Amino acid sequence: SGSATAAPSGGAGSPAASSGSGAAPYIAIVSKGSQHQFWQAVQKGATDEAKAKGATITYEGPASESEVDKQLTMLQTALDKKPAAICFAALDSKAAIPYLQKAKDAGIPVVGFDSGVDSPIPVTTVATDNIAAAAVIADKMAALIGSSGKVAVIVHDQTSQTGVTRRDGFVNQMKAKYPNIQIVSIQYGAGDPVKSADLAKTIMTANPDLKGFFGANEGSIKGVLNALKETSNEGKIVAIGYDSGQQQIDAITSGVEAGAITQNPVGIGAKCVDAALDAIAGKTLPKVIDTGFYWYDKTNITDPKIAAVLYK
Amino acid sequence: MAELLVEMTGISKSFPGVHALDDCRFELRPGEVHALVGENGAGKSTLMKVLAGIYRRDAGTIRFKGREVEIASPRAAQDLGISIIHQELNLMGHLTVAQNIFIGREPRGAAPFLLDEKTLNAKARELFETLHLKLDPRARVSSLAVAQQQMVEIAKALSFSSVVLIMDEPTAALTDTEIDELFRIIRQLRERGTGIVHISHRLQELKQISDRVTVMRDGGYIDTVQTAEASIQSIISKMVGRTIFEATPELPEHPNSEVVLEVRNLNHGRVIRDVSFQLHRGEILGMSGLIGAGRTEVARAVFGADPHDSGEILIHGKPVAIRTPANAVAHGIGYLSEDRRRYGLALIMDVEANVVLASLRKFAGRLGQIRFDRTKAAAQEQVKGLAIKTPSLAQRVRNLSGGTQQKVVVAKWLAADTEILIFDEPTRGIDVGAKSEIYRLLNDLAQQGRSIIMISSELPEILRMSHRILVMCEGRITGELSAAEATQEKIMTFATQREAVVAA
Amino acid sequence: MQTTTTKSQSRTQSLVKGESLQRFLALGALVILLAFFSLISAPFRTTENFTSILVATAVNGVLAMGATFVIITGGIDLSVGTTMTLCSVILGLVVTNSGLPLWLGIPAALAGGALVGMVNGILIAKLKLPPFIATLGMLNVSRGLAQILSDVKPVYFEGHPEFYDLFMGKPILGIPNVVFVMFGAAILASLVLTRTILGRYTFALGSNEEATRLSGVNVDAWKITVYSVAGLFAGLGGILIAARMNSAQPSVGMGYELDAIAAAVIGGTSLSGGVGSIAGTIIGALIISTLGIGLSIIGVPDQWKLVITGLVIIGAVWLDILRRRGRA
Amino acid sequence: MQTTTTKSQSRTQSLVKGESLQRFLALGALVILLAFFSLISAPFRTTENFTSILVATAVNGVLAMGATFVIITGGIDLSVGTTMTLCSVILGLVVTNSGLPLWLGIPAALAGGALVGMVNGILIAKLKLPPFIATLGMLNVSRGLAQILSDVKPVYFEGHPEFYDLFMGKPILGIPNVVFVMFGAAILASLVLTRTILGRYTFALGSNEEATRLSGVNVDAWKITVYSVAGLFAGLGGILIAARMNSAQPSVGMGYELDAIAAAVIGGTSLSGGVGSIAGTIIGALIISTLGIGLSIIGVPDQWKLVITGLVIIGAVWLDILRRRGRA
Ligand SMILES: Nc1ncnc2c1ncn2[C@@H]1O[C@H](COP(=O)(O)OP(=O)(O)OP(=O)(O)O)[C@@H](O)[C@H]1O
Ligand SMILES: Nc1ncnc2c1ncn2[C@@H]1O[C@H](COP(=O)(O)OP(=O)(O)OP(=O)(O)O)[C@@H](O)[C@H]1O
Ligand SMILES: [Mg+2]
Ligand SMILES: [Mg+2]
Repeated sequence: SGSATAAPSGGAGSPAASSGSGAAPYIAIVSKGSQHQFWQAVQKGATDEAKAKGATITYEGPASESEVDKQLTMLQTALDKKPAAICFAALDSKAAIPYLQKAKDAGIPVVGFDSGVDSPIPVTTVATDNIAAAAVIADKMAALIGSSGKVAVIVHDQTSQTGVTRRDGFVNQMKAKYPNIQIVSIQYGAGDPVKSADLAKTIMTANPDLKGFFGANEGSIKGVLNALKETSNEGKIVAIGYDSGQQQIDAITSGVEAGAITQNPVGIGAKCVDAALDAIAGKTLPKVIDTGFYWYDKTNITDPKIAAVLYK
Repeated sequence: MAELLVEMTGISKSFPGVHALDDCRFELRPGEVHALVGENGAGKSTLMKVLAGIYRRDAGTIRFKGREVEIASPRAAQDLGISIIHQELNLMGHLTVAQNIFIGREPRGAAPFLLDEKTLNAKARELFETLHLKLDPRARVSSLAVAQQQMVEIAKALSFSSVVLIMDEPTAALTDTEIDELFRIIRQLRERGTGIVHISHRLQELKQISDRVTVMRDGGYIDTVQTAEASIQSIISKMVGRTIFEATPELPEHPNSEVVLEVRNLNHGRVIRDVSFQLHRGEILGMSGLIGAGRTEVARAVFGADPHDSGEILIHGKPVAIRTPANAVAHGIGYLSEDRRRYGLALIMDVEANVVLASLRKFAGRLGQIRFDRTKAAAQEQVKGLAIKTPSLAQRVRNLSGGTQQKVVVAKWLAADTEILIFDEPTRGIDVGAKSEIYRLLNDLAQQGRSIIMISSELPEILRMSHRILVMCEGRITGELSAAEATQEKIMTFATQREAVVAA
Repeated sequence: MQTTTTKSQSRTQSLVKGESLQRFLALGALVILLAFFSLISAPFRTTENFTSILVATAVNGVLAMGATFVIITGGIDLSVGTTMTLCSVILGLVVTNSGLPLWLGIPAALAGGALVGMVNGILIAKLKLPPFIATLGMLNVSRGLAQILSDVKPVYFEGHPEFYDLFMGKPILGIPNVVFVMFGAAILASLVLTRTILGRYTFALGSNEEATRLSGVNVDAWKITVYSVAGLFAGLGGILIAARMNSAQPSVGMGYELDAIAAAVIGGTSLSGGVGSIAGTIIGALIISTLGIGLSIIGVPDQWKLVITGLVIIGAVWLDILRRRGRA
Repeated sequence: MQTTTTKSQSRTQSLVKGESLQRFLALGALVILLAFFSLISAPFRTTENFTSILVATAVNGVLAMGATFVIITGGIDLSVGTTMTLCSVILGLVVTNSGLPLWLGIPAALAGGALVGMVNGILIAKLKLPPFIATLGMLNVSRGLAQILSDVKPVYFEGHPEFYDLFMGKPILGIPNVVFVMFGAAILASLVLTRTILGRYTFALGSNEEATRLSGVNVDAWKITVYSVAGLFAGLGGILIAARMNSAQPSVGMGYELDAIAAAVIGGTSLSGGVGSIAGTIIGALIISTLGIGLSIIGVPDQWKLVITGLVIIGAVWLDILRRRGRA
């Protein structure tokens, strides 16, 4: 039923295209979260794109990235609304398989985003390769500390997929390529900048010769930055982060933070909507739409291409 | 002589810091009513709780029907055939009467874990019939008046058809008619050979019902005597270890004619109906009536503790709005509740804090800081003035005896300079010694010009203490008697003047 | 005595009336919510959506039944959410790792829940810990154990499609079995609460624990039983949530305890003990999930959902209190 | 009567002893923890680390003081965590958006906290909601409001370095000001609790609310005041956490309420009301942060930290209960 809705003919920037059915196609977006800026930026990208293309969307996500069950309820609710397409960033893709099957049975195309969905059902996945991104961070870290010494990781969550892939991508790359770098501690701070700061301080206390920190999401790197500031270690320990946000941007600009990986959240949102509209129109899509990730540091932070993908 | 049912010897029991029992002795024969008396805190309840398996004794032996026994739990006592009615009501308010009576012994249904409510209610009804009680087995206990709840407790204890029945002040909340009914049941049980322990502060009762009396004092055993051979006066002197002169206290001859408090046409639902009265300066106004007549309700309404539907309250002739106790206190009214532990005291706080609780603002500086020198002085003054037996102002009120606790409540209102005091059952559960002190206190207060309303269910007390007596029945004031004309008979006539009777 | 008896009789009657009114009120709030959302949203008033609401109620409903028992005794159980998680992990490990058959995983999960509940009960009854603290401690312990046992990885029921099918697949009349499990458990729980000794002592404990003890009832043992029952329901919750996610997720479960308590209290169970019913609790749980799904369907932003949920919790319980006060 | 007096005198003495013993015990547990971690970890026993422990205690310590007031009245406040967040957002908005000076942001945050607390108090005192439910509702409302006001974005104190400097920068003897603020607040709170009418009524409410009411005390007003005080402390917590993060983060704060309650109870405040002290609470908060930092320094995995934390909460309160039982 959903896919029967007439679709915009795909011409970019032609909102009038939906005139075929008289109603704007409705796309339900279920994300991994709603209370972090990253997800807010994805929402903004999706909303703007939908407006431009004449689609209507809803966007929601659970309060934390461990609420797999709540996300499935949201997915079911989205299905019940019989949308023309669903965009879904799975907290646990295997857990979602039965729901994706329902979508397929109902003829609702599913677009995966942010991370891969372990299933043939999604027509495409708009995602960043988190493992590769974290490996880049490991490379940068190694270069900055001279390929030997102690480093530590602050992760937001021990169970969520973003936490696990970023941690493992970093750890595995270090193990594979930099035998002289020792990862002395991995701590989990729930993305809370204060709890993460307290943890980072304990790591520095236990390892006075620590050379580098990797903060695996915005809250975690903020914690690292706060800890460096509180212990007057700014500039003495290499800090590398993930995502963006005002504090990181300032820290990178001032040189306190060596750099960070950013995805393109606004772009992810926009591409999701585009892919969903294409799917509604019956177009064939590539299996993966890579939204890419970018290393940014003091040298390129003002580059318009980078500035465009950062959120404050 | 019949074999002894119970023989307790050398019983000792300590609580941290207190020797509640020291080498105590007690015996009970089949078919006797054995009264246990002593001042507050003498250890009566503790001794009986040891027998009922609630406390473990520290030393001593208990023989039951000649055999030495170990009573480790309430259940073990029940199994031996020992049941107890506690001094405090111990009921589950959310459950029905029948459910309360058979708690722990519910009739089982098809499977051993299933309840059989029908049989339960039928058994309760049967029990009430044999006891001539008018109780609905399915009524919720919280909806019953205190006296009815006490009857439920009594019925529950009797339902065990025990060989030993311990009653810890069962009559404290009952009226004379209800007490007569209870005594009838006791005599019936005695004939069946049940041994009954009866604890009471109403010493006149002992003559009516008991065969022997055991006296305790300060956790120790004093003496056991045949009731018929002992005078009440001699029992009292054994209890207190000194002689008490129970001369009628002198009332001020004529209370001032100045009206301090006037209540006009007070109404609240069905419990207060068109109540009007006046209270004079220096007067003790007695309020009598059967339990449930509505006296407490009137007091609470005047004090602002409960709302009222209509009516006027005037103080010194001026109408005042009393909607909360705070209003009442501001107008110089104090209320001493019938249940001091629940409504009168912050038990885990100390004597000083309780004494100044109603007047704390007087002792506070501009920043709200308490001037401890002044609160201490004020509390000390009351402790001295009322002879409150406390080792220090820092003693927690929980650790004081019942009579002393009552004095702390009085002290609270005196410290607040209260002009009008409403005493609701001021001597309930208080021993003779403390009682006469409370009486003297009431007189002193009246003589100082304070006005007192005294609610009491004990007719001798009302007759002895009041200048004037109001009698209530079913929420109405049915009569007013002066001290001179009042007799027990006249009061009872008014107290039973039901509406139907009036109409006829 | 005549008059008094009549008085208390009429009071008893009004109590009984009050009790049916209570259900009626909570039910009324639910009906109003359903009517409101149905009116303003076409997708809400579809059979599929009503089914979704029922499915979304199942886990919380089951946890809330356990909470109801505990709250009626005057206690509280903060550990039900993470115990649920622990049980789903136990289930997952038994089913997938040990090669044991599925039907053994289910009793293992239930037993695990009952065991945690029993520990709660022992801490409370024997060690005399306040229920809030004992179960707060166990909240952390269960959560840690769930992560330790699962090695902080989800456990998937790969090669065991029968598990998902049993609870979520193969719906009868379009309604997945989790819903029937919830209602079945509710009927059982309601029978236990109203018709067995356990139920009687649950109310007695909450009404007056000391009096119950003095009546010769072994209150410690029954308290331990009640907390074990709550653990058992957490175990059932673990099975249902594992079925819904077709996996055991070691980190879900935080915050579920508050939803369960809220459901029970909205449904008329009193936090001061002695009062409560399973029917009310189910209605309370339905109110919570209807509100969540309704707000989500009409597209209310997350932050406003929080505010509205807070206000509805306050409002629903306030209504219940108004009713009781009006009656008293 | 001589004997009775002596008897009860000795009881008073043992009570007094008991009370100092209580502080001694909680302090003992803290000392044991500190000694244990110092013994097995060299980095733990550094001045910097002890400073870190103090800094990490500040926010929870301040929230726990508010919790102490509320718990002494026999209530509970689940909203302190998210109210803290709301207040930090208010502070952030006042300081950055309105162009108002910094010193205006601080009273605004405190006022916001007091206001939320007052709403809690009104819901509890006037509408007679159980504290658990009223504050659970307000937990959601505050959280939603924090996100709405901030538009779900952190508020940074750009161009206001003086704010960070005031609380975190410019340490005296190496100790940042947040620590002094916590201890200052503790002294003030302790004075209020032990030497003012408010404190006296706080204990009286928890000891016997009805008796307090019948003594002519306006218990509703005082209850509202106590919850407002808890809100005020949440406001102070909001200021401190904003200082630590040098920004206001609208989504932190969940779960902080449980830590605050745990700190108070570990420190000897009784959940059944009438008993508690600020000194105990501070010790309780120090125990929690020492344990967290100690376990993290010696590298205990997260999942085991949860288990150990749960056991320590249970053990600490159990010790306290053993002591009281021995005394009672
Ligand atoms: N559970 C307890 N813990 C500590 N002390 C107790 C306890 N129960 C009783 N006591 C103390 O033991 C002593 C004896 O108390 P008990 O209740 O037996 O007196 P009683 O003779 O029944 O007095 P009353 O006539 O007031 O009922 C008192 O000093 C009392 O304070
Ligand atoms: N909360 C209540 N709801 C309904 N009826 C009540 C309530 N409280 C008391 N009553 C009834 O009101 C009547 C008057 O009770 P009240 O306690 O005022 O009597 P009293 O004369 O003071 O007796 P007592 O000596 O027992 O205190 C009784 O029938 C009682 O059952
Ligand atoms: Mg006694
Ligand atoms: Mg009365």
